Amino acid sequence: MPLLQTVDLTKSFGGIRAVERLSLSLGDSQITGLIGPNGAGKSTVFNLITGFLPPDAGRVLFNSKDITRHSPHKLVELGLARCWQGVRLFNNLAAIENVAMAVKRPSKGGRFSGLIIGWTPISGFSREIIEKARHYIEMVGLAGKSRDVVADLSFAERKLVSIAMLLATEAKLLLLDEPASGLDAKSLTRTMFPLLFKLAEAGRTLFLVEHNIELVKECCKKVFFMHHGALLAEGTPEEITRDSELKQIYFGT
Amino acid sequence: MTDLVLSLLFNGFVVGCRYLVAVLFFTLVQTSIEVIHIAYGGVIVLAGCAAFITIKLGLPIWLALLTAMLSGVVLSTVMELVIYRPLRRKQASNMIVMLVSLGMLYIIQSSADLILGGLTSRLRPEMALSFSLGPLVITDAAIWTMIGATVVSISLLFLLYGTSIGRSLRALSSNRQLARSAGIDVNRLALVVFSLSGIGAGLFVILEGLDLGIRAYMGFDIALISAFATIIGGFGSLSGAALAAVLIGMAKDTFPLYFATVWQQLLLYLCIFMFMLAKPRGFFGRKVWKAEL
Amino acid sequence: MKKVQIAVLVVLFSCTFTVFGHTAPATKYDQYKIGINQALSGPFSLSGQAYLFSMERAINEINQAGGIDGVPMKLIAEDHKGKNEQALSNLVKMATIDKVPVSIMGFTGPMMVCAKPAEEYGMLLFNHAAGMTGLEKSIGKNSFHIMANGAWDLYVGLYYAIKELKLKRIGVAWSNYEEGLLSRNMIKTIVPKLGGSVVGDESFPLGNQDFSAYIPKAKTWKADAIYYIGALEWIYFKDAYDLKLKVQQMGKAVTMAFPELITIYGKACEGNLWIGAETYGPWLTEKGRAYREAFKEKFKFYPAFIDQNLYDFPYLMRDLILHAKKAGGDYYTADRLRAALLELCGNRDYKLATGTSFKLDPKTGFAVYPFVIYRTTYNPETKEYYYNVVKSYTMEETMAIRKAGE
Amino acid sequence: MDYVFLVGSSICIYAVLGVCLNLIFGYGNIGVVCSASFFGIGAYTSALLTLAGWNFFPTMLVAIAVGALLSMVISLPALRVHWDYLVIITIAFNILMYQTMLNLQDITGGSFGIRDIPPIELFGFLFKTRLSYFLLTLVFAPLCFLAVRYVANSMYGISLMAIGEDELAAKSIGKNVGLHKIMAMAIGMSLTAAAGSLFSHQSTYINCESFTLHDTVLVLSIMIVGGMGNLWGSIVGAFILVSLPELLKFVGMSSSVAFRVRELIFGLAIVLVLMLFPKGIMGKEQPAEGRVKHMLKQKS
Repeated sequence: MPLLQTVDLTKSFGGIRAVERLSLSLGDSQITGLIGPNGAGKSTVFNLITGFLPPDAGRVLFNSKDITRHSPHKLVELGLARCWQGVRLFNNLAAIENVAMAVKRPSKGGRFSGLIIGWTPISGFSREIIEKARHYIEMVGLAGKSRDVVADLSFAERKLVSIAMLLATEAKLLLLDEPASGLDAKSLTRTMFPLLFKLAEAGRTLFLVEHNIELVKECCKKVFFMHHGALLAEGTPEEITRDSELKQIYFGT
Repeated sequence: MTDLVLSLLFNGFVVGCRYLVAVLFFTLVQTSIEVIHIAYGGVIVLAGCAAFITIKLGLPIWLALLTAMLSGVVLSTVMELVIYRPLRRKQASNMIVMLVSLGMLYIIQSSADLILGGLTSRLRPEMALSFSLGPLVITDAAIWTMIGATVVSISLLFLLYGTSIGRSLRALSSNRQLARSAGIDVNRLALVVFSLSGIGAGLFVILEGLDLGIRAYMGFDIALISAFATIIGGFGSLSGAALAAVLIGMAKDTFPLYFATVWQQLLLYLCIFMFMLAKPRGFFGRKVWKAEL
Repeated sequence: MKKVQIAVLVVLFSCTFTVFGHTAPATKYDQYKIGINQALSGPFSLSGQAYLFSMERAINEINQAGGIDGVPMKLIAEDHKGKNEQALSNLVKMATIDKVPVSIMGFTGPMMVCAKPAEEYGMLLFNHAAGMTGLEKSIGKNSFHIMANGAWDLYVGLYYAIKELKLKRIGVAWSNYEEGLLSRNMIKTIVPKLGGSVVGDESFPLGNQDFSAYIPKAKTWKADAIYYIGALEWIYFKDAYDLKLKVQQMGKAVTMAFPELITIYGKACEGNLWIGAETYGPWLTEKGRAYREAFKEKFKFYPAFIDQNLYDFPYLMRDLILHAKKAGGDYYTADRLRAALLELCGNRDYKLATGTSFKLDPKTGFAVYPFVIYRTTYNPETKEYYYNVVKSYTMEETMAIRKAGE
Repeated sequence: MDYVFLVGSSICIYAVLGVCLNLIFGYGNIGVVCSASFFGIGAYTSALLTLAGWNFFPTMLVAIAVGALLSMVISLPALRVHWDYLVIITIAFNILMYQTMLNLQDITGGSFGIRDIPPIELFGFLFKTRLSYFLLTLVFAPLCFLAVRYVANSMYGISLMAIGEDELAAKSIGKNVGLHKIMAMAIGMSLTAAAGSLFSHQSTYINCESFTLHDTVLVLSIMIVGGMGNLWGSIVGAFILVSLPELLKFVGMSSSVAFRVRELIFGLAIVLVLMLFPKGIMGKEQPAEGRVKHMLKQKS
């Protein structure tokens, strides 16, 4: 049974239908891709799923639990986290602090617990939080940089930090918005691919919007193809890339 | 009763028109240069001083208007060159810019206090001409105010939609990055906008001076009203701001219909506050989040 | 950077505290310091420069005449912009650093803030603004009121309007600050006693010049007379004229002077009544006339009552000092000066330098002046407007009128 | 010396206001600009209760509670709009509160205010003299500062800073933005009200003229001149902006122009400081360094 499922998801800005009755379902612990030409509404789908935009119609199911119109922080608690296309970090904090910020804290005592627990340590993060953060930083291979202020890091490193933050939320399902964009081929093959595989093995489910066909071919087991807000096709990367008309739509040739 | 309603509405409308003159230029600066130009009140006050001195020298009112406009233009451009442009270059936050602007307002007001003293100075040696029209009593100041408001609105419309400057201004206010990359020179435009606002200040202060008189500390109030009108109209919408200005003026004068005038100010600001709560984007404002997603 | 900041901080602290800590050496009367603690600038100052001019002129005159037995007078001027905190800090500065035993000040709020501390610091306060209406009982034993109290204006004015002019329906236009509020309440109590009725009262914020909402409403009152309380009378009368509010207007004579304004607004307030202490009329003395002309020279208009008070004040102080000195000892202190004041002016006429005479009510610490009612009148020969004294009451009559009101 | 004590006590009080605003605006980047209203509410509450015969601590607690409650009203728009809208909205609120204080004459005495407020009495000791009052504020201010600093450095505080920096990012890693903002305002504004309840005893009299928009602007300038997001900065700012006008009283000038010139200098000072240090005198705190050192300690 699927981990994430959207039923007739619909959203329009003004007159434009950004997403049109979109229904898709994600299997557990695998890497799934969402591709399509620019303006197909991929990012909007992410925003709808993660509760940053309210859908006009349709439902979103997570673990067959209706999470439509849940607020983002609730979704993260449930185990569904996303990162942004243009990386969003807290620029005047150190890398490890950024990660520590995201580390999931034991949520006993209901919704205020986050705050109440927040009071205890005088100076920022408690030891175990730091330990966890360090673990995730090492996981994405930034152990050396952990103490630098992220404003000084390179774009690729910032991207890795943002992914480390995503991991730190301990969410089951991670939505990555263009993880490959802005990375050169070397850092792509050397860091990103293995990282994604490692995550999949670790039992995380990845759902990524991606333009980089290489990455999609390499990593994704299943691919959804969107066009004009509607789902055109789904299948293995091979099937999708073989289909000539989709190619035409995608590359506009 | 109807007489009371009519005359209150009319007086309110005139007050609104007077606000409109100042508000339009304030909003123009706000939308195009993205400066919350609190010091605009100061520009108005200084223009007032210029007009006051001209009248004191026994010169006619139209000359006073010219000197007021001129001084307004000079002060605004100087302010842009000395204060705002360096801050833009340093990429100071809006908050800093706003506070610097406020400091400028204080400086100008206290120096104007040296010229005007605590007294309220009128800009004409004789009384207003007023005639009755049914229940209404219409003064020449009121007529001038309405004419001024119309002229300002029309000429701004022409400027925005009829000229190349206007086109680039609109481009700037709709999307800065794009406009910049399209090679629009913000500094040049800023100069234009600020000098325009100076002219506006001159006109406003003459209208105010004809009707009520000029005092050194009126700058803060009008800056405040302008800021509110800008919000209520919705950031980046001139027509909205104009509408808001007139509405504020009329609302201010319609409350006394049902309440004692003690409550006038309270009710006015209660309404403004409530409106902002209910409709933070104002009449014709853009969405905030959409830009960020 | 941090170091620099800390350094800046330290320097600031040290210099401030050296400045603050340094107090004037407590010299024994090589000069008599008197203070003024008023709104000398800022939105509430009607004309701070005029205040200072009047006071400095008087002090210079005294000093040129050889001071007080050879000891010169010195003015310590501080500006509270109508703000209570400023007034308080000014008072404390005067008392502790400048060691000034006596100060003149204005505004009800600041006066209320300073009354009690003044007693702590042994400082004598004189209020010269028009306010404190109906507050006789409430200010401390060191606070006096050398200016005709606002309350008396109301008693006399209303008496004249209702009893003599038979104007029964009284409306009130009051500016929403201390004095306006208190006066409004007083009028509401006085008018019925005199057999009139308050047909309406509307207010506007202090400093507000826009009467466009008020005037149409006032028209609906059908009042015989409207009593205006607050600053900016001129704007008010102009608006009333422009918007054709035709009714007997009455106002306090406090800021009546300004002939410049009367040339502009005279038409607007032709026939208006001004109620004030009998002060602006006679200008009996040589000094008074000289001051008045010098004032006109500088400010283009004649001194108002508030200015004139400040001119009179140093002379009053001189007399008090001389009187206190007779008994010898440490005489330049609040207590001795208060005693002298009560002996000189308490219940007996005292002639101010400008020629007006008043007497002090020892119980309340408020001055009592004979009252006069002026009417703005047009003079066809000289083609100008002037204040025509239509009625003047002697001090006894004023007292009697007040009794009738209470 | 009483003069120094008086100035000192108002420096302390304004430092508290600045620090509170700094938590809300400097850290949380919530453009709430109505300190004076909450200051005034605290003052009026405790003045009225003191006249009704209450002791100091209960009155202050009530003042704090009222402040916290009213901050909810502000948090309504604060959760919805961007900070620069919020600045204007809260300015409107500020004038609204001033007008309320001015016109609810039965409660606040209107423009005439409240008289004969007795001095603070604690454990039988009357804080009557300037010195004792100054010492009281000198105890009160550091307590507030420590409280706010504790909050700012706690996990919660860092999350707040993160929210202030990038709301969307904070949301996407599961921060409950609304709750954090409400908390920030509740804490800041209730402390502001507490400061107000202390202020109401400074002299025996208060009226609404002490709680105008201009006082809010003073607090705002204190925060910005000192440096947004830097609590120490607010103290420096308070020291400069409160003591500068007092210092200028000692600058001898021909007195008829002196006062306007002083105000002019005050304006100039603000402008110059901000032109020279666009981030405020103390600049923005770099939270990374201190805490990362702390982490190193943990490693070893």
